[in-house]
Amino acid sequence: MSITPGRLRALTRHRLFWPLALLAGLLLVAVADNPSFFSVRVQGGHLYGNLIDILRLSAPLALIALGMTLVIALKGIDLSVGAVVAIGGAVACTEISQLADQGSASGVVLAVGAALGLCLLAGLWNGFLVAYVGIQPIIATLILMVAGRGVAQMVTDGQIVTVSSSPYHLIGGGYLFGLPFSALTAGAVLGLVALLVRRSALGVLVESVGGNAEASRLAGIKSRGLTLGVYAFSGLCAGAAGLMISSNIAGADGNNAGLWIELDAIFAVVIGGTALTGGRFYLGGTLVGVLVIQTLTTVVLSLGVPPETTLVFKACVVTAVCLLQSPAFRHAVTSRLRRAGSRPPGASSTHIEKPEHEHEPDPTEPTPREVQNT
Amino acid sequence: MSAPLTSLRLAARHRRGYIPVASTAVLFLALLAAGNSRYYGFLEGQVLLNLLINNAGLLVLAVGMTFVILTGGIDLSVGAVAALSTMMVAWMVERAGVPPLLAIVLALAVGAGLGRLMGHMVHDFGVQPFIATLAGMFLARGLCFLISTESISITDPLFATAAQTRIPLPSGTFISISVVIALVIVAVAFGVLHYTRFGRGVYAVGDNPQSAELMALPVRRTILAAYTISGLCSALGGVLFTFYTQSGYSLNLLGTELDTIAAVVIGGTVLTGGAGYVLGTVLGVCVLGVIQTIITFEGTLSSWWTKIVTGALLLAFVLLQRVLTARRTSAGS
Amino acid sequence: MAPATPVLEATGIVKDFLGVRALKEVDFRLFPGEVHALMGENGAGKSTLIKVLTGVHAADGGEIRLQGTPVRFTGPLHARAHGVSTVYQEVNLCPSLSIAENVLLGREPRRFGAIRWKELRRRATELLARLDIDVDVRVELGSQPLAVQQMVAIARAIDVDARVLILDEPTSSLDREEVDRLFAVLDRLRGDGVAVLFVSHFLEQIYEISDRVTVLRDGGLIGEYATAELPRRDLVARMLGQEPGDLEAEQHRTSRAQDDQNDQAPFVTARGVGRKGAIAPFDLDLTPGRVTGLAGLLGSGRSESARLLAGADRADQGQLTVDGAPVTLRGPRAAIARSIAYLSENRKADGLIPDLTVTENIVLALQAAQGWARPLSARRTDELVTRWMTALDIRPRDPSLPVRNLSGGNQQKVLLARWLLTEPRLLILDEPTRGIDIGAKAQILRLISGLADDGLAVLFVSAELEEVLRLSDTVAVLRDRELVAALPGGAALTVERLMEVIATGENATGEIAPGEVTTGEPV
Amino acid sequence: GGDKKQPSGGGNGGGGGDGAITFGFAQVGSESGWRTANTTSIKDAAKKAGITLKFSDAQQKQENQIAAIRSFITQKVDVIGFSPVVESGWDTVLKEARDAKIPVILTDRAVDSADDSLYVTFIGSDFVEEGRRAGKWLVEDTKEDGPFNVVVLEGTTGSAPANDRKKGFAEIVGNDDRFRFIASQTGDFTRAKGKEVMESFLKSHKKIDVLFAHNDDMAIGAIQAIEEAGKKPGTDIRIVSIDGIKEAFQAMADGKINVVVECNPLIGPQVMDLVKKVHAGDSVEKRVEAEEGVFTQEQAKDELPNRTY
Ligand SMILES: Nc1ncnc2c1ncn2[C@@H]1O[C@H](COP(=O)(O)OP(=O)(O)OP(=O)(O)O)[C@@H](O)[C@H]1O
Ligand SMILES: Nc1ncnc2c1ncn2[C@@H]1O[C@H](COP(=O)(O)OP(=O)(O)OP(=O)(O)O)[C@@H](O)[C@H]1O
Ligand SMILES: [Mg+2]
Ligand SMILES: [Mg+2]
Repeated sequence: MSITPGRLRALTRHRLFWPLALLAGLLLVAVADNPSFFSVRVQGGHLYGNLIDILRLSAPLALIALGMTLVIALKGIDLSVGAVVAIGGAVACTEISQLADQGSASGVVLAVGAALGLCLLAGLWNGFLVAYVGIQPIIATLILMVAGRGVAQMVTDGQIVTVSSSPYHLIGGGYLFGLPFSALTAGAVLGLVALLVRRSALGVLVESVGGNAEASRLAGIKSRGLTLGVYAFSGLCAGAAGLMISSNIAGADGNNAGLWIELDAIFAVVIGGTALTGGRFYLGGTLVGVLVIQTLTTVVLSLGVPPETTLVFKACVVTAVCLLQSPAFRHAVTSRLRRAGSRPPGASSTHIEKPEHEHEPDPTEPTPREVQNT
Repeated sequence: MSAPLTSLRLAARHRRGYIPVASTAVLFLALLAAGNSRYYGFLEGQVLLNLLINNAGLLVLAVGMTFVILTGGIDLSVGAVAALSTMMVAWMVERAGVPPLLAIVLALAVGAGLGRLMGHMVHDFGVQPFIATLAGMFLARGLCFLISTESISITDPLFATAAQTRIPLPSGTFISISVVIALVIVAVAFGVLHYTRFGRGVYAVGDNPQSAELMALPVRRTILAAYTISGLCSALGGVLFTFYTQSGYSLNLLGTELDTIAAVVIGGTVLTGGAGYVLGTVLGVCVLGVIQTIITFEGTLSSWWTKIVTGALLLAFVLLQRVLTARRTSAGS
Repeated sequence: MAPATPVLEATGIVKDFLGVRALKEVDFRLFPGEVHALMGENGAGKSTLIKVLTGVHAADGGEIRLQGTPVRFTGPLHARAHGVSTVYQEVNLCPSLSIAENVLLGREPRRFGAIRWKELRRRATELLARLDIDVDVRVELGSQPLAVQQMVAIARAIDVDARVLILDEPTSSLDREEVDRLFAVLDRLRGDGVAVLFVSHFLEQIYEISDRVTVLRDGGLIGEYATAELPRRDLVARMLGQEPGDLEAEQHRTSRAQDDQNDQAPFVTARGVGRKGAIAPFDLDLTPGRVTGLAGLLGSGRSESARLLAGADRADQGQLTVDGAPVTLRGPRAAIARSIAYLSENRKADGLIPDLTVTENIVLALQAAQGWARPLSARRTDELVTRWMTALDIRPRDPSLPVRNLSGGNQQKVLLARWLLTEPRLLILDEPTRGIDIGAKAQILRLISGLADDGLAVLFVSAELEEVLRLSDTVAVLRDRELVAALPGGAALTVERLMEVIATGENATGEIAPGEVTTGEPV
Repeated sequence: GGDKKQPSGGGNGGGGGDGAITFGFAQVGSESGWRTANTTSIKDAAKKAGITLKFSDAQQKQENQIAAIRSFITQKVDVIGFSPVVESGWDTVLKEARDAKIPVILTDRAVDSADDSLYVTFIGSDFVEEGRRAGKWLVEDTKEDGPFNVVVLEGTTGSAPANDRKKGFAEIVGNDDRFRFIASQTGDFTRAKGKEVMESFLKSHKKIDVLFAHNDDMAIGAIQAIEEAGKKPGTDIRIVSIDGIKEAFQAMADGKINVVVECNPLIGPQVMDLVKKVHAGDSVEKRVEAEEGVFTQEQAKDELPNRTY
């Protein structure tokens, strides 16, 4: 073997090893069930296949999760992204549907600009409430989550606003160089943001404020402005995702677009290794998380899991990812396996194993005077 | 000269913890007064009691959630576990002929068990609470569908009695059995949180988990218990829901986890844990209930205006809450 | 003198952190009825040994015996259940719970299972009174100065009926008087046959209280000695692995600046600056080239006045001038922009960003001042970080480690580096040497002194009066949140004199430097 | 203040002393365009009929709906109407309404209460029947002998229309062994999900002959997926859908959907008639069917201009 055991161990310890392994596992299951799962052909001048679908469909989530990653790194959370998705799509489609010529690129650009501007405002609003008014992020964004959906419905009048505009269709349903335009956009944005936060000091400042707000204040970091900016960016990302989603179905569904997408986004962020308690964030990890979620959905569809059991299936996969990612769990499993193996117990008497919490004494008992763990 | 000053400052500091709850209470009353000035019959006794009757289940869920949030966690599974409990009770009673009380006990046990499993994931395996309970939520909802995708009506007379019994109160008003159960749960939770070592441990763990561990507190037991209590409360909330609707349905209480979290946080509990009061949670639930009531009384809102107005009222509420608490705390320090 | 069986004995303890060996086959014995000091430089492995002994970390090798029986504690709870009570380095308490609860958490007095709150408060008050801490135990712990928090942690540990009491740097933020009270308590416990393990960087304290010393260096055991039989010089030599240089030789800093104080305009002046409920209005001049010490008792308001000058809290009265121009500091950022740097006293709560690396922590303030759009180049960062890590001897010399993995003393040095890097004109240091070993301390004091000579204005707060005296050109004395005197430093000012002023608030000779101090109206 | 909103039912119980009837209507929510059309129809009809409408939106939550009905009772409206979120669980609150002598009209969906005296009448559609109609059309339209591969886009798992339409369709088509159900997945009644699921179907199944969508939105999403796969919706794959929104008619006119079984949301006028009758104490049918039909491509072009939503 070319891989030394030490290397392998280091590899399995990597934060993203298990999510990626699971991703691979899911794909393998899918291809075992349907050998043509991986097949990609050219159809209508672009690539066509399950893998391409995964890329295209994960683009909106990737954008939202990108914004969410920064918000979470600041110890915040943004529940309003789903509603902002709906607003973004609604505003753009309503504007476009009122154009005399829906195919006019300038009209579409204006509509898109208006939609994104509004979403940016929505994000600024969240940031304002969090940074300047001092409302807990979950409540601050819950307000827009509730009201924003209403705004989207008001814009669309509760109906689906259909558009037939080829420039607009490009955003979420179109292809460039044979690849989904949405995936390219999301990838480009992700890359640019990664570059921006890691090449400038932005990333470190965000991590610092998320890691210890008071210490950062004393170190002279403008945490308010930073917070405002990050929430605004999250709003903008959600708006862009909203454009993609509505463009993909050529219509804005104010009622359902982006429903519960905040949960998916947060899930992706956390799978990627960013903790909800703030601090360090990992954009690459978030991307993996997004791919895991979309692949899971696509694989579930491809396997034909009955709708009634879909959720149980998803629950099992989610649990599996979390547990595999947990070093404590892996340790518990390996030590149990080892114990079950040939080695006699106590073979390593000087080696003290990592404590498992099972031996925890009950402190309500009278304090034992004798040592029990002999 | 400085002695009385110091003691004054100390007094202000030591009451600081109550300010969020006190301000929530004041604002709640203000909200009622505002409603009353706008709508006829808003402050009728029964309208207020309906607040409790309609929200008894949510109240119980929120009590469980309070425990988890105080430890610094979060429980997204409450709505799904409650739905599962309605489904289990309905299925057992109607399809499997299990005696109702036994069915209820079994449902509670399953709820508590699910909660405990999530607790294990959170503490023993270091899975972030959000994800562990999200998995719990999927699982519980999924199990609902496995039991049945259709709603099941409960015809057992016990449930009809539980649903329809009115416990009369003075001047012709009444409350339901569920309200009594919910209030008992609140009282018990209050007692546990403020008068037991476990309860104080919950605060300590939420305030600073590493410190709690180093202070030789039973962190593991506390976290497991908090999630178990939340699971149990969710299941009980589900049972109360069957008392409310006499049926089980997989899609019950969809999205309730957010309402529950909102109620707890509006009640002054800090999402990062360690500070809050269960009585604040009661107020939080009432605030959400009043907002709902105002909207019903307004009676002319279209669907989206309902959402926008709900958001606006919520905003007005937290803004005022913020103004009040900011004044007091800055005066106190 | 030691009885036959140690109450706690560790043999061949090995602990690895990601391939780095923090403990190399360390043996350690603790006997009943002794106070045993654990000594070593910053990062020598003292805290790690304590954490291994009490089950916070699992050892990678070795054996631990409690009264002769092998044990494997699963954590502090388990250890406590077997009579081992520990106060870890850094205050590890719950800041938003009340003081009373923090003292008795987990052991609250109960009747029929219900906590008796009155009794709880009574007992907590009583326990703290034993340490001479007189506070309203209902207030939030987090609102208290670090020293009070430290005492609460100690009160909590000594309350239990323990056979072994472990204290990791309990005195690092305590004033002399608190230390005395603590030692009185330790003395009594020793008499009761309790085994005490004690870590401190103060040699006087070690010689005052301990019976035996175990010395660690670089994770290895150097030896175990009877304190009385080990001369200070030898102890220091064993800790450092080399003959100590002029550690204690240094007396008062030769304040060149003092002579030409008249032609130096103050960099920052405070006139009637104060904050209601925190500190009475005070006047203070901070002049380039001069070190101003702040002395006072616990809670006298040293930290609070430092915070006002640093913009960490906002003054609600008085006028601050910087470089002759009146300013209102709206926050730390404003202070930093005016070249004022502030090292806060509580490194855990408001200093470190634990997840970030040493590099990131060190350059944080400089980077924040430059703005996010102008990142420090990798070269510049490397250069600065290497320079300061060497200057302050931060170990391990690996700038990519998360700062949380550093030992307490090294974390403190990281914070010091953060502020020195910004090249401030006024450096406000609140307990800068907290938890720093004696070798490094001398080095750091020399460094500060040198910077002052080069024209830096320094405000220096420390619980250790010797240190204040050694460094300061002027010592301002605070009492009950009021600045009561400013004494010129120099050989004439002795610890005794200073203590007297602190205790009585009166300047025995009445020589308050004119224009320097006017006590403001009490608030 | 002086401008307090008074329930116009006044304090006199079910009275209607001042002429205007107060009708409290508890809507499910606004989860789809269909629902919005339903709401609009009810509001417009109430205005036209001079009935004071108290409208409440339950946001898809049964507990909200129950609370709203309770509130209508305390506000002493004259007639209560609601379209239940779910069939079960209404006995208690309906008894309260009966005790308060307020008649109740169900719209859109039925309740499964054993005691049918709890409500006066039901108006709306029969989801099972809709499923059956869709099935019947399919069986009749496919003269040639199969086998036909059928895929289904189901509504939200657990929701009544999804359950019932599935049941009704299976009753007819399931008994005909020319048809094979090769895939069935939930598309949550939404266009985006419908498209995503159909994309997946198209990739895992070589030959799909029939698509049955539980609503039009999913069908429209699926059409896009089919077109992107290079197939012709309505020709290569027969598409059967339910609801009858304007866009579905447009698609039918374009030959992309084969048949739409109408599920009419525009029952406002019918409801208001019933409200008036019930309030006046006239007897009404226990079950009033909404006016709805089955539309094929031939009829679609003529019907298209009549579609308002
Ligand atoms: N969790 C950890 N992960 C990695 N390395 C660690 C960790 N904890 C401690 N170390 C390393 O172990 C060594 C010993 O640290 P320890 O905290 O025991 O020192 P110490 O003797 O207590 O020093 P101080 O006097 O500064 O408190 C240091 O080099 C430190 O960087
Ligand atoms: N005798 C005392 N015992 C305990 N706490 C006290 C005492 N006197 C004052 N305090 C507390 O001290 C605080 C003032 O702290 P401040 O940080 O300004 O003091 P300090 O002089 O910097 O002390 P330290 O250097 O120990 O932090 C107040 O919160 C007050 O409650
Ligand atoms: Mg240490
Ligand atoms: Mg201080």
